[in-house]
Amino acid sequence: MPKAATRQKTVAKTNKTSANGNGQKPDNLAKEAKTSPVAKGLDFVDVDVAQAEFLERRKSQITAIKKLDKKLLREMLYQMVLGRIFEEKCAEVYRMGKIGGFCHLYIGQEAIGVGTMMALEKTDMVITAYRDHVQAMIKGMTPESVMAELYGKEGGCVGGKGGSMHMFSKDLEFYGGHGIVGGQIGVGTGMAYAAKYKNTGQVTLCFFGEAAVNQGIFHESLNMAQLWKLPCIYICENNQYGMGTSQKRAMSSRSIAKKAEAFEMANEFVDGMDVMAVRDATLRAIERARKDGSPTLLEIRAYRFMGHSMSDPGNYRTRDEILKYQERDPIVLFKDSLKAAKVFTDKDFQEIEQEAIEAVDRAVAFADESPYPAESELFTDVLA
Amino acid sequence: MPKAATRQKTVAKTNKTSANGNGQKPDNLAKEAKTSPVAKGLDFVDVDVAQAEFLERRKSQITAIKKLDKKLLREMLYQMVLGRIFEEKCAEVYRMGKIGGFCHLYIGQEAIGVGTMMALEKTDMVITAYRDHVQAMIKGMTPESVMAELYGKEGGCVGGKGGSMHMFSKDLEFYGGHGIVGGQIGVGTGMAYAAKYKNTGQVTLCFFGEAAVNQGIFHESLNMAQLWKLPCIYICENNQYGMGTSQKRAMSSRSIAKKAEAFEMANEFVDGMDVMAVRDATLRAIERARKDGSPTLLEIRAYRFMGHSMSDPGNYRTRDEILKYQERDPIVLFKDSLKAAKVFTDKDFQEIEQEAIEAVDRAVAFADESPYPAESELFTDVLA
Amino acid sequence: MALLTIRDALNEALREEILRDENVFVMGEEVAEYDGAYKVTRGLWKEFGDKRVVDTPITELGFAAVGVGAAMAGLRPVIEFMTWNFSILAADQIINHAAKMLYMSGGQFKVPIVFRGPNGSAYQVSSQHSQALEAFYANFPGLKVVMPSTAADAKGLLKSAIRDDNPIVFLEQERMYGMKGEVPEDLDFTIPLGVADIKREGKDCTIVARSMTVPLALQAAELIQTEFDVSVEVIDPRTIKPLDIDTIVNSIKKTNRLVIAEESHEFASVGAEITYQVMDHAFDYLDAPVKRLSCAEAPMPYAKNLEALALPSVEKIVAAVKEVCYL
Amino acid sequence: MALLTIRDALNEALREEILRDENVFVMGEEVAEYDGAYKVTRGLWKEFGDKRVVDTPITELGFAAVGVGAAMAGLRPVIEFMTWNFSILAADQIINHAAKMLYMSGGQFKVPIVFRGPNGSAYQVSSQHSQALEAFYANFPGLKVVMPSTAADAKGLLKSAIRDDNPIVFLEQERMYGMKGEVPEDLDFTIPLGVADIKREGKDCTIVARSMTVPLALQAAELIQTEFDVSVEVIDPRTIKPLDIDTIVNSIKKTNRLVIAEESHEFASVGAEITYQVMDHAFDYLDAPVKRLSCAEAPMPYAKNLEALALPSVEKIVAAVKEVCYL
Ligand SMILES: Cc1ncc(C[n+]2csc(CCOP(=O)(O)OP(=O)(O)O)c2C)c(N)n1
Ligand SMILES: Cc1ncc(C[n+]2csc(CCOP(=O)(O)OP(=O)(O)O)c2C)c(N)n1
Ligand SMILES: [Mg+2]
Ligand SMILES: [Mg+2]
Repeated sequence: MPKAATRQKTVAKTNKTSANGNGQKPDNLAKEAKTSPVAKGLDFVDVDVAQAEFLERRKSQITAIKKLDKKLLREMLYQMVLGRIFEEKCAEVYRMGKIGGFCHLYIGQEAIGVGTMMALEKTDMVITAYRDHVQAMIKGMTPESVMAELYGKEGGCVGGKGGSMHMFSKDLEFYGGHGIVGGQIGVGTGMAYAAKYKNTGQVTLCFFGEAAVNQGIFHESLNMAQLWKLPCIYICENNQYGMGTSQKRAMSSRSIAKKAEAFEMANEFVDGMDVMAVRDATLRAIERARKDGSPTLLEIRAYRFMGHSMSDPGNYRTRDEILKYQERDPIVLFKDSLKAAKVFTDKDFQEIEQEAIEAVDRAVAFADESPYPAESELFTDVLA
Repeated sequence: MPKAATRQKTVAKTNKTSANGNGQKPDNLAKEAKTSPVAKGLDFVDVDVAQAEFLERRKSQITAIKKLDKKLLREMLYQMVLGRIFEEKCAEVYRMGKIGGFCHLYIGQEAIGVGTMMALEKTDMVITAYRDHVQAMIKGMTPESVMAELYGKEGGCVGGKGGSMHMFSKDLEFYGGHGIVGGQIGVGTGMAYAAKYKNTGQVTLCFFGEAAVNQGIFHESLNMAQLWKLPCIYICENNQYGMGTSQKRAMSSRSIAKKAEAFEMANEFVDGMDVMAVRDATLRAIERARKDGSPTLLEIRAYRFMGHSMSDPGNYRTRDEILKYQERDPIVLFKDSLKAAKVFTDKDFQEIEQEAIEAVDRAVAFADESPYPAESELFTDVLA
Repeated sequence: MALLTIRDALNEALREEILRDENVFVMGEEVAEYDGAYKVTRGLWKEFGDKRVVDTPITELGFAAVGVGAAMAGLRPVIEFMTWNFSILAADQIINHAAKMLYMSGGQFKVPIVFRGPNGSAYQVSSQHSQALEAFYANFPGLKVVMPSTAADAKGLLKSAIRDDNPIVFLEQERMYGMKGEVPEDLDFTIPLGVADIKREGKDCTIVARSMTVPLALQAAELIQTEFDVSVEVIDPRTIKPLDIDTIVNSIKKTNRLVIAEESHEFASVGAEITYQVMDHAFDYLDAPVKRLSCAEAPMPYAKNLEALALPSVEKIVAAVKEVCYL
Repeated sequence: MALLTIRDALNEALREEILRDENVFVMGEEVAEYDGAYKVTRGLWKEFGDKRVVDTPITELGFAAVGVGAAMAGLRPVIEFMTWNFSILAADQIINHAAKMLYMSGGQFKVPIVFRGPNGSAYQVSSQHSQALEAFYANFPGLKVVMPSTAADAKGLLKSAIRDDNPIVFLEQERMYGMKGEVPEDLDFTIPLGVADIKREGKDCTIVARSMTVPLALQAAELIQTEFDVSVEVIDPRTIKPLDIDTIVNSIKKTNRLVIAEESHEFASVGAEITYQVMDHAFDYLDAPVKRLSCAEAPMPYAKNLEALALPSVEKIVAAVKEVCYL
């Protein structure tokens, strides 16, 4: 269906929303729709539209960036760069056989984790799926504890019991790392239920992929969240593929944000390559959640630059498609804006990158040295 | 949300649809919305609106009735009356201990079963939930085989193995009678899948209650049906309660028809007390299904005149509410129209009623005389 | 002591634990305004209101997940399944989430949650509504499985379950809700999980029964005593997992004979597990093969006569005891 | 005879049955364009196209239900679960619908459907991806449960399963997909369901193994033969339900000793069931208690060393045989 329609509806529903995370008037949305490949009935490759919209809002965004705390901006960029380098290292050591099992990398989606989680208070809760290494670090876990977990070592965040898919930290309100597609959507809803019950003011961020949206638990959870007004922000990381299956081959409709309307839930569609747009949309959702505890569904569209997991041959998409999306690398886009805003220079960027490289090297060294869990650990934590 | 909004959207989506199953212009819908209790933010009691809309279309409907085959009209009324009398008898003999287990009656919803199923070809398939006695008969099963099943006797349609919730007839394409709320929505989708696969031209009617809509399988099924273009007509019998829970207490949104839009599926909202409106909407859905195999979601709103099952005290709703809905008894409304159309007289009605009474008496006599299943039956039909 | 039905004993347990701990709440279909489909939660919503007693949509997987997440975040949910048959829709949350969370999180996230409701057959409710699921859940590490058979056990075990820090599968029986028994009135009366109860002392033969088969076994024991002067010991494990095998083994060392009566289907049943563990611990004490009595190997039929035939009965238990005693 | 991996043997079975019967189709996540997550369906979509090989959304309950409905309406679906762990989300359709449909409909509606995919552990895929679910499904009447351990069995049993008119739970093992074996090339080569296979003849001790534990048991048998000159018979039931207990009992009447090796968790496992049935049929022939070896009573850990410790192994099987042989 034409993108414009979706958007107008979205705008209509939640006053201050739009297709890309900052207020736009329906009229120019309609205009864009004409340029949208979707409207032209082409495949779901709307990277050009996204880029056009990004350029449109770039000016106002740069002004906004200038007003933001420089420490925060640096930390945002650092976390994106750290995430990228950490995952590249994972790929490297996985091939060396240091990591076993499944290993799902976050490369290409860094703006989503950073844009959303860095808008939270420390006490807010997060739950996600198996693509969790970088999100765990953004929530505050050390690269050491994550890498050691990937190595299945005692020093890992869960002592080697979980591995790549199951990072947890109670102290940091990071509720894991889950392997059953969609399962965490319901669990996250329950976390928000507890926050409301105990009136803690905590918001829950619940991450899942676009393919998880087809699971029944998505439908069951959003109904309860809206019915009971739970402070839960559902974040659909639409990287456009579930393993080898494009959204188009698995979902009868294009707009995921719009699915919230079946529950009369607030929703936004967001450009997941633009970390500032992600942050803005998240801040609006957090406000809704804190004010009257009402939930929001955010569809944040990005792209998975690597395979689904380390064992994915990835024959289901063309090199060209990947390159097309890589032109909108979220780290590059953010750096450009930061430079244009005169907040950072190339020298700063090199510094940041260097820091990240060293942090990852320390993590690998730590993981290498950390011992395997004691055999007695097999039978601990089975029952409390 | 204001009802008008829902409707305009519905109209927008599927050209020839409306809130009550025959084309109306958005403008007068908007007008009505003002009179709608829902718009006024009252409870979901919109029986007045439904009646107003019914009267508006009554004239054109009477003209339509005049053009219809009298034999068909008589059969439609007969099945509604038979269903009513059959269920009243069930209540009576249940209290005498002749029927065991659960027993869910259809009283008040007769227009849905008759309006939908009598628009089908004999070869079309039907699947439903546990409120299945009357639907089984409309599809062609004899009152004898249904009543004997209720008695748990050898002469029952499944030899006494299923009981009230599990009526089946392969010859009549009646796929049961199911007890897990929502389960049959997925199974019905598979029946439609087979029809498409074998290119039989069959349409599948899949019935479920409004409370079943909250089950994840509703969401999963509609996505597949639209994605794969399956000739399935999803019929939500919205009798406004799931056991003791009103739709409002279980569902965050009012319009169920509108939920189809999350899947870009055609949908209509229909007045379930008006058998002709139900028939019209079903015919439109059947056309969509046969033409290009595309599915439809029909929300047909009625009201359950009796308790959820024979063991339901029913303290969750007021006498007044029930009486208010009983003023729109689907059998009474249909008789009025038939009389106004000069198709039948009171004498015809008495005749029809007499026939039905005798049919039910024969069914009871048959069930009484039918023997209990042989003990060896316990172990038959476990495996094919 | 008060004479209570199992229904009211469960109700009291819920009420007392809600009063005792502000983090305890009851959630499920029709548990609040309707007073519970089988009235186990009668009056609780009127007394405690929407926060502590919560009606849900019909969405078993979803509200089970809400319970799991709420428990991880510090609450103590009691999730009612209208019947356990419907829990199969929620099994992924019970088995893949609740049961594994503590382990996957390296001991960080406890899931103190009780899933409860009627298990097994009722009265002619047919194939999809009559299943006993204890074996289905007991296979998975990380869960405790409880099956009370008396009012006192029901109350004491449910209170312990709610206070326990693990996910618990608490299996009741609709046919038993109306059965009466003496229940201690002490607010802190609890029964520890994992401890079997000898419901009847005996020396010639042991019957291990649970839930619905306990009263049947006791009747059978009386009949056998009078008819054959054989003294039967009836043991109710009460907690299926962890299983108190010692009490069972000690009994067999005395009686040298074992009959297991269960309402569930037989293949890979809890009865099979008890047989294995008994053989493992008391092989040399068995004078006869263990005899197991389960539900018929068929889905539950509706017809009254077939349903009766499918279920364990006093007669069948008597026959089994005679068989192992070579009478 | 052709030397095939289990993966290719399964692939051939699917291909031949798709060619043989126009109503057979394969449906599941990534089975078509991706050639299957574990490549069991490799090449089928390219050869047969969208109608016969169908990719689904991630919606296990939904596509299992589509399979059930399609089977009722005359098709013969083969539904792949990417792994059986995910089937728990679909258990309601398998247990409450597929397994009971024939019975509930008084014999009118057959459900000829095969649910298949890898069961049990893989390589360090952790708690939520490593479960063996044979006991979980075998408890319910109305289902057949199949677990091949060789390429020939895999092909012959899958072909029989697809031709069978009942709902079938067909459990493969990812670790075994690459194992090679001789497979008859005859297009009508099938292996009847419900017939055990003696994988190794022996006279002193019987090992009943299935799926992944069969090759381990065979290695253990060789070791024991050479080290202790004890001759071990290895029986693979191949079909868990219906279980060919006669072949097992006959073996025990000869060896008088039984070890059961299984990858599943132990409580109420298939091993427990075999123990019960063996005691029921051959109590007087057992010279030692049956010894069962199962997965550790814990969710599966990720760490390589802990995972190895949790699973059955040749060493553990050798030790078990020594125990029952009092060596
Ligand atoms: C219930 C379930 N079904 C299938 C799988 C196998 N699986 C793991 S990830 C995945 C794709 C999920 O795609 P999406 O939700 O879009 O998340 P992404 O991987 O793109 O981040 C599948 C099919 C699973 N883990 N759980
Ligand atoms: C999965 C499942 N959960 C709960 C039940 C118990 N139950 C039977 S009918 C019913 C209410 C269903 O209401 P609705 O879908 O509106 O259908 P209606 O009874 O109104 O026709 C409930 C909760 C069930 N049978 N199956
Ligand atoms: Mg994705
Ligand atoms: Mg209803």
